[in-house]
Amino acid sequence: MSIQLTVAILLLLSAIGFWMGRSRAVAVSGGRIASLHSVPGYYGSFTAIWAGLPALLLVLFWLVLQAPVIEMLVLNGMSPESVLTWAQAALAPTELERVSGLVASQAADALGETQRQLLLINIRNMAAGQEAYVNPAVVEALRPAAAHYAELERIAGWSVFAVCMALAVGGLLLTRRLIAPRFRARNNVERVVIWALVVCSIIAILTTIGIVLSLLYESVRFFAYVPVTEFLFGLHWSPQTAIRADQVGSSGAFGAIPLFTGTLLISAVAMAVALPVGLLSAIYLAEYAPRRVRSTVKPVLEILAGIPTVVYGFFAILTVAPVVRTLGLDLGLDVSSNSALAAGVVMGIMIVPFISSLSDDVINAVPQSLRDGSYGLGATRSETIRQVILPAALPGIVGAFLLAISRAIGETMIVVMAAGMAANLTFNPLAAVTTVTVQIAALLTGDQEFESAKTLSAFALGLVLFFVTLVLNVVALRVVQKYREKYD
Amino acid sequence: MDNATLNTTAAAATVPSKPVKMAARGVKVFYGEKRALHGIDVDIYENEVLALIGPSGCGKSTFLRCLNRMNDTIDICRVEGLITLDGQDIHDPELDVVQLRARVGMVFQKPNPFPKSIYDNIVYGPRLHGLATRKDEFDQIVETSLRRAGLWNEVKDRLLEPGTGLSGGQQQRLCIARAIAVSPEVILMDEPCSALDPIATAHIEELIDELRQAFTIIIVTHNMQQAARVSQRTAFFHLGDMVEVGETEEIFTNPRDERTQGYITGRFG
Amino acid sequence: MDNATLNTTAAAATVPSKPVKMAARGVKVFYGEKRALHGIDVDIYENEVLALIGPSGCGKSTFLRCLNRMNDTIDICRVEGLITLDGQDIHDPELDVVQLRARVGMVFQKPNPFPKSIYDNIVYGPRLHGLATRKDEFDQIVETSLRRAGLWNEVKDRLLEPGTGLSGGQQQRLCIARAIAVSPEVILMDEPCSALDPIATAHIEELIDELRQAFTIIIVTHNMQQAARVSQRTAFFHLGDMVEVGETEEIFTNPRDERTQGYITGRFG
Amino acid sequence: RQQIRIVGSSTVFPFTATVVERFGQTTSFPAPILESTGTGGGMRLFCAGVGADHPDITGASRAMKASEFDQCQKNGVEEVTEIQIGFDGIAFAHSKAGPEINLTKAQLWQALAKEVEVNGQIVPNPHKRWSDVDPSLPNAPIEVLGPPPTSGTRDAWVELVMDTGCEEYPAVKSLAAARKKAVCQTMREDGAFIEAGENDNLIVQRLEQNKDAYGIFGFSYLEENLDKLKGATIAGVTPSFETIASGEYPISRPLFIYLKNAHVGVIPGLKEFVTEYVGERAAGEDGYLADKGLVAMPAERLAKVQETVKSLTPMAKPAS
Amino acid sequence: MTELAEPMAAPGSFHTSEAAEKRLRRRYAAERRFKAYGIVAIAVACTMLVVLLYTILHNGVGAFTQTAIRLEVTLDAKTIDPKGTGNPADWDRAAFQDLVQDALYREFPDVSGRVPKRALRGLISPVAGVFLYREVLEDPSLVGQTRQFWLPASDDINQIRKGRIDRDLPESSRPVSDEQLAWLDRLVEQGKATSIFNTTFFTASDSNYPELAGIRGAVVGSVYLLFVTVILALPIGVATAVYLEEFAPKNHFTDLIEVNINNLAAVPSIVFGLLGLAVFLGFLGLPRSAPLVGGMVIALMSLPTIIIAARAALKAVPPSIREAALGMGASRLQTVMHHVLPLAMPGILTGTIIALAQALGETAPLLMVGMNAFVTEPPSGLLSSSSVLPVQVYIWADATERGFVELTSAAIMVLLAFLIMMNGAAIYLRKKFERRW
Ligand SMILES: Nc1ncnc2c1ncn2[C@@H]1O[C@H](COP(=O)(O)OP(=O)(O)OP(=O)(O)O)[C@@H](O)[C@H]1O
Ligand SMILES: Nc1ncnc2c1ncn2[C@@H]1O[C@H](COP(=O)(O)OP(=O)(O)OP(=O)(O)O)[C@@H](O)[C@H]1O
Ligand SMILES: [Mg+2]
Ligand SMILES: [Mg+2]
Ligand SMILES: O=P([O-])([O-])[O-]
Repeated sequence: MSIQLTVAILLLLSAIGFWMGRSRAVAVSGGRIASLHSVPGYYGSFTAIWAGLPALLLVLFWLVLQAPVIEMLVLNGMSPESVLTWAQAALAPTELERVSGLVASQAADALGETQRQLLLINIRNMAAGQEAYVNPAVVEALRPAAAHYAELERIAGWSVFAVCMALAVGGLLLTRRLIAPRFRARNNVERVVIWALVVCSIIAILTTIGIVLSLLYESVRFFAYVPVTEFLFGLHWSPQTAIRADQVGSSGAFGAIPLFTGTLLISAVAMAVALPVGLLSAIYLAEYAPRRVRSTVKPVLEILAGIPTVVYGFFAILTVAPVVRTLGLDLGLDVSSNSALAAGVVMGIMIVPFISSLSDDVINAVPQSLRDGSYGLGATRSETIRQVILPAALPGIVGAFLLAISRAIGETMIVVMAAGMAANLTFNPLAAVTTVTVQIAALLTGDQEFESAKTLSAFALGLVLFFVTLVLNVVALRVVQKYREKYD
Repeated sequence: MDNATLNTTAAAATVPSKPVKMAARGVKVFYGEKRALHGIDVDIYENEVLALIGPSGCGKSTFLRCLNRMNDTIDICRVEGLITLDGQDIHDPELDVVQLRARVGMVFQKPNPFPKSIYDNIVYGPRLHGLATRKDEFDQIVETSLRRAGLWNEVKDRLLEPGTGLSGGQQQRLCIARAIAVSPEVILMDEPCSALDPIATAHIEELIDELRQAFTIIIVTHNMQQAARVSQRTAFFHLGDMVEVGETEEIFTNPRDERTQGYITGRFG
Repeated sequence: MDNATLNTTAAAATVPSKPVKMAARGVKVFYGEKRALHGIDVDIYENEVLALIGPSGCGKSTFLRCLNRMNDTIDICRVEGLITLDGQDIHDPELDVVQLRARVGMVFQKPNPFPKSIYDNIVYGPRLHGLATRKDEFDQIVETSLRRAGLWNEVKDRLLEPGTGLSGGQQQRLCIARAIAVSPEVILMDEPCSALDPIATAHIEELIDELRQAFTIIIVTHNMQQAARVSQRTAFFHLGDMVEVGETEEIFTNPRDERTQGYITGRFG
Repeated sequence: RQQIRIVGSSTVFPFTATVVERFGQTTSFPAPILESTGTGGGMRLFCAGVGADHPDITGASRAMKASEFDQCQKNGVEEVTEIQIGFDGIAFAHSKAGPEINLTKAQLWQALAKEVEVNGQIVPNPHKRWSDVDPSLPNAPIEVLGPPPTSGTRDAWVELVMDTGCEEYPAVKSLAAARKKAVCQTMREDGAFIEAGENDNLIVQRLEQNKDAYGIFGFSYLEENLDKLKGATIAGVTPSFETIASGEYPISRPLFIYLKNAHVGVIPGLKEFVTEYVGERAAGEDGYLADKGLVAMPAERLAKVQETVKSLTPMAKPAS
Repeated sequence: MTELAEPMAAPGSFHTSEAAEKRLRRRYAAERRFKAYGIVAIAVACTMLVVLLYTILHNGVGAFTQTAIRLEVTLDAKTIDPKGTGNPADWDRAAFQDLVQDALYREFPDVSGRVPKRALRGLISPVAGVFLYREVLEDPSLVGQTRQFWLPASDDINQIRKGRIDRDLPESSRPVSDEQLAWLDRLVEQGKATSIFNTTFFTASDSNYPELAGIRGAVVGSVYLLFVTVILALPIGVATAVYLEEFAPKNHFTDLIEVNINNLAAVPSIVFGLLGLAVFLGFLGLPRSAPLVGGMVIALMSLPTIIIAARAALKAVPPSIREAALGMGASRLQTVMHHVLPLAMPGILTGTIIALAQALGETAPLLMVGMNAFVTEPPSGLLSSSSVLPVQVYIWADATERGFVELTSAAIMVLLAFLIMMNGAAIYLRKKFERRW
């Protein structure tokens, strides 16, 4: 009995349950539907839930447990000879020696975990009828085990089927007894639905916990190599040199300050582009532009936010960086071809719609009464905007600004492609710098060492990043909330 | 606009006692396709309080907003007809709308102080129009305006606190002070008390009575008792028409039109 | 809830002519820390129209919403005291709130038809409560309800058009039709005419008068003339207290409390 | 799982990918799944264990390190076959518009190291222009785009150029081992050497726009862009298939793939795949990998590798 | 209020004065300046967009055509089907390339010798045999016949033909020799070499050979990935939004959820990659490179965006509708299901589409879970290895062959087309269902 079929039958039973519950409700109402507590459909749903849900949960649970149990049974049931035959064909001589010594007594236990894995792959392939993929030398030896495997799978399938059916029918009978005109079917069904909603909203929390835990776990290991203070306050970042045996512990190799300053620098450049462009665009769109212009320009600007960051990366490195460099050289400035400026400018362009859309919203949220008040006193539009609307919308704009910054700080692909890896401690936008995200991507996708501080440092950086955005967000949220209270 | 001046004078001739401050002739207003006012003719005399009453949606606010061209800010709104201020067409390109609004101030239904300090609320207008330049001049303006609005004693110690922190009635008086700080000639008030409690309302009503000495005031109200208390003349609007206008006493005791009658006796609205 | 039943009966004893439909005893309502009602006691008789009047913010709506537990939907709102419907405590866990609301219907200030067809607007309630199952039964309900609401003739040809496409007054009558389609026993109306024009208002007032034959109606209004026109009894609220309740005639001509007097003569509000 | 899984070096990636594609096209086995993880990342996945969840082959642009070998052993990956597939030259190239240039390793070290020897002293690198390094070189600013430390190409560059280049200076030679290593291997960070990311093609495209800039990348990229770029002559030898294969060109390194013996016979097609990889048709001098820019091994070396593959001789623990 | 006696400028005198007029002119100048700033800002943003799009277009159009060479191939049955079973499964697939080469040698009978022949082979794609095989597979009756076939030229020839490699360069510095150029010119003259529309780009998956590479696998991978994302993120996101907006009591727990969601919306995408690596691959042991895993990571990533958009849409449904339904005796859940949710749906969908459009372009977190696999076939299911469009772009950008430069831009164009389509759909939805209450 395959799981799919079981699930299908369960769903069918559930549907039948719905129908049964419904007609039962109609029956007990004696034709006066209004005398029922709930509409008949709810009695149906109630029955359907009890018929289907527990059994489906069981199936889910079963799916997780079934494979390990069956594998254990199959391996333990194998005869020593067949294990030995397999080992002779598949294992290296050194391993074989060890195995054959033990095999007489406890066949499968003699195998190490990895060898079991291999043996199981073969058995599974055979059980699935794909003998062609198995070494012909062991096919015969494994045949009984494969048969056993298939048999167990069959038994498991049938037993889960039987248990499910019992649960489902039990649910049906139980709920049938419960159905009475006074029975609050709707409330019961709604309770289940609302619990489902709660479970969904907990996923957000689980995600956060997952992120924090997976970052924390590795970070703690990292801090066993490198002290926290050194990581947070060190002025020198060069993770690569530190892996060489003779340089481990050379002070400052994991000082993340240059990364922080680099991130700050690039974000600052980005904001210097995005803030004026975004804010002014928002003001123009919200206060000046005719409706038609607004409804075309706004989506066009939003395209900027939708363009994949890889594309921006190309744009930065192949189009903007050379322009910046040529301009700089013409002005007699020494511009690195990986300048923070180029990456920042492009990132700024990407962020424009975040600022413009959010600001547009907050500007629109400024109550019309304030505009009226200002116009009524004889102010021009720009005076009203600058002196009344912007101050009133300021908290909201600050909120937008903070969200945009956290976006800039977290942006990866643009900087990976355009900003480079040089961890320079500088605030010169014409120089090359690197950012936290670049380092994470580089450390994890590049040449990794086992268990090295170098690889683990990526997680520590991720943790820092997480907390920085957390703080920015909490601040932004506070600011926006304060703003909200004022006008609601 | 000779024609306009002529007309206005002609209309004024019937009540020769007072000079005409503003006048409307055949004012029609459209919101998109929909006509909200069907041709309003009315004269407003200097230093009087004119009350506009009428059931909800009859166009009182619309008319009021025509008088300082606040309707310009509504995209779909179109105004036809002639409105004059001191005999000059307010739609005349010579007369700037910003200037017009400085001369014809406005107070709204819901108090709408700017989210700034009380002081800044008051000096906002004067600073815009360059009524003063020095700090002490501004201080002077703030004090005078708040005194005239009867708010000085209540707020003089907290001029730098936000205006939004005041109570509703105080906020409304702040808005009035803000409006008179730019020395307007006419003040328009659109249901200035409807968001206020009885005590604050009484305060404002007293204030209106005093402001009448210096300004021409047009007030929209849905409260007939209020209209009776504060105004010298009353205009009754109904479904976009001005049904009648006259001395307040007369309108309330002896209306000529039966719709006015019906409204005043509470048959509808 | 023997106690409740007892009390109600006791109160009803003073006006023995009519059976008590709903009763409130010591109803206090809090919004967070703020107390909006300070203990209201009132009986509402079957097949009467009770008008609740009083200045803005005095708690009329709050009280009305207690009667079908609409206040449950406001998180910070807490209700104390006893309210009974046909002698049964409406907070009794035995009585499902959904059932309560089916028995005590509500019409709101602003007409709020669902953005669905007129037909669907009407059948929503009956379908929800399983009042009918067959198409012809629903058709029947739709027709009866619309007829009772005086809307049938105007909309019978466009039952499938959206309810939001009707005029304000029609929308409000649609909402009334929707409310009576579930055959409630009591209908609560919170300023049902304040968003309407005079003609629509007159329509609704007539309707209320007719509905009184079959339902108990409680109506909040800020319009005293309206209260006088449609209600048999009137309750005057002031700052969270019910100052007095009695025959409408008497309240308007001979109020016992001076606050009532002040309000009715237009001294505040 | 029925497909072969391959991870590893980005340098080896295009070659493996070509074999994968051919293998998928010409045999009935399903096409293997290939993922570029970098040499180290590949080793990490490869050595994580035996079984369906772990890759069968990893590519490497350097030999497996002892620490990696130990990790493999620890996780039960006991038998691993080391298979060399060819050589990769590292080009030092620049725009065609630039001047011809002929460099020695010592000059490269002088130009690119963080600290250099000037007049017998170890000082922070003062050279701003090539002519500062050696008057015979062009008077142009030093600007070199190179791979980041996470790449195998960088490792090879440091080992083959920097480490040997510095040896020519007596003051460096006399340093203590640790210090010497640091001086020799540390690239300068003042902007003259730019870590330009893992993407070699981007370096190539950027060289086009800046005629003073030089790039360090795999020879195959140079070979593919000969219309725009030219390779600098190192120690008198220009990079080409011939000079690299013969070992004349001094900056070249062997490329490897590592095979998990335990999976042979379990994962279908594994042995066939490796056999194809080192077969004449692929890795031979005229093979399709050569078309892709792989520098083929000399015939006798190839024959040896083919032998190893046939017998699946496991490798011994590397020395370092 | 005796303050009325206070001196004050005579009404009206000031506002019509000369000084006021002058001041007014200055104020209007400032007004015009301010408005101009706004226009400039928008112009800057739009210009950047245009430049960006132009660069891509300029680089990418070339990829849609390809040079093909017409060869007369003899489909020798013995070579193709050495076992003689007639069953295509037994064909020697490697032999097709030899057939192509033989045809080429026959086209140029005067070329002989190992080195010149090698150069001649350089004209035609090294994987031309694959094309031939596919055509023959479609019509096995061709075996044994001699037919004309249009087969792709090699990448270098293709680049020369498109002018991307300058043919006037000295021979040593271009990949195509003078000899090869002459052959090519001869073929062009005879009409045996021409540009054709590059259908392969749309029908093939990744390849090492630009003439054989296409986006199909990546597109299918992206579709699978988005499918997983939608299946997971939409219901969970909507359920969460509904719970928070309509049911949740205001307490610390829901505050926590709220802060969390807002925070997650701003967490760098790469951190989600780390999470996926640790949880889905490490803990749950799901396979690398699978659209399922990528979709799960992206779902987690776009969940907050969807929740926030959905909450905004739910908030926009006026409370009067809720009150109406509650007043009719609907339970809260019924109110939500019957009225609020259907009314909020357009808004929710708009938000979701925008979140998905962003998800579609996401690269960094996918690299962490191994979505940068080289797979030559579209994935057959949610668990089979696959690439996605943005990652395909990223991979091609690093490919050695010149042909990939334009393929990269072409793939970007396809990606952008998807994005603009999705954004367009969102705007359409927003427009269509825009509602005034
Ligand atoms: N911005 C607008 N767009 C479209 N129609 C409008 C607008 N403002 C007002 N109207 C319409 O114009 C008519 C007159 O409205 P107005 O606000 O002037 O009435 P009112 O007499 O002030 O009513 P109230 O006492 O309710 O304030 C009404 O029918 C109203 O619906
Ligand atoms: N949701 C709420 N939260 C907090 N306070 C509320 C809320 N609703 C009403 N109140 C307060 O309770 C008091 C009574 O309000 P209610 O709405 O009952 O007055 P009302 O008599 O209906 O006034 P109106 O005539 O303006 O409708 C008021 O002070 C009001 O501010
Ligand atoms: Mg109005
Ligand atoms: Mg109310
Ligand atoms: O990917 P690498 O070959 O540079 O390690």
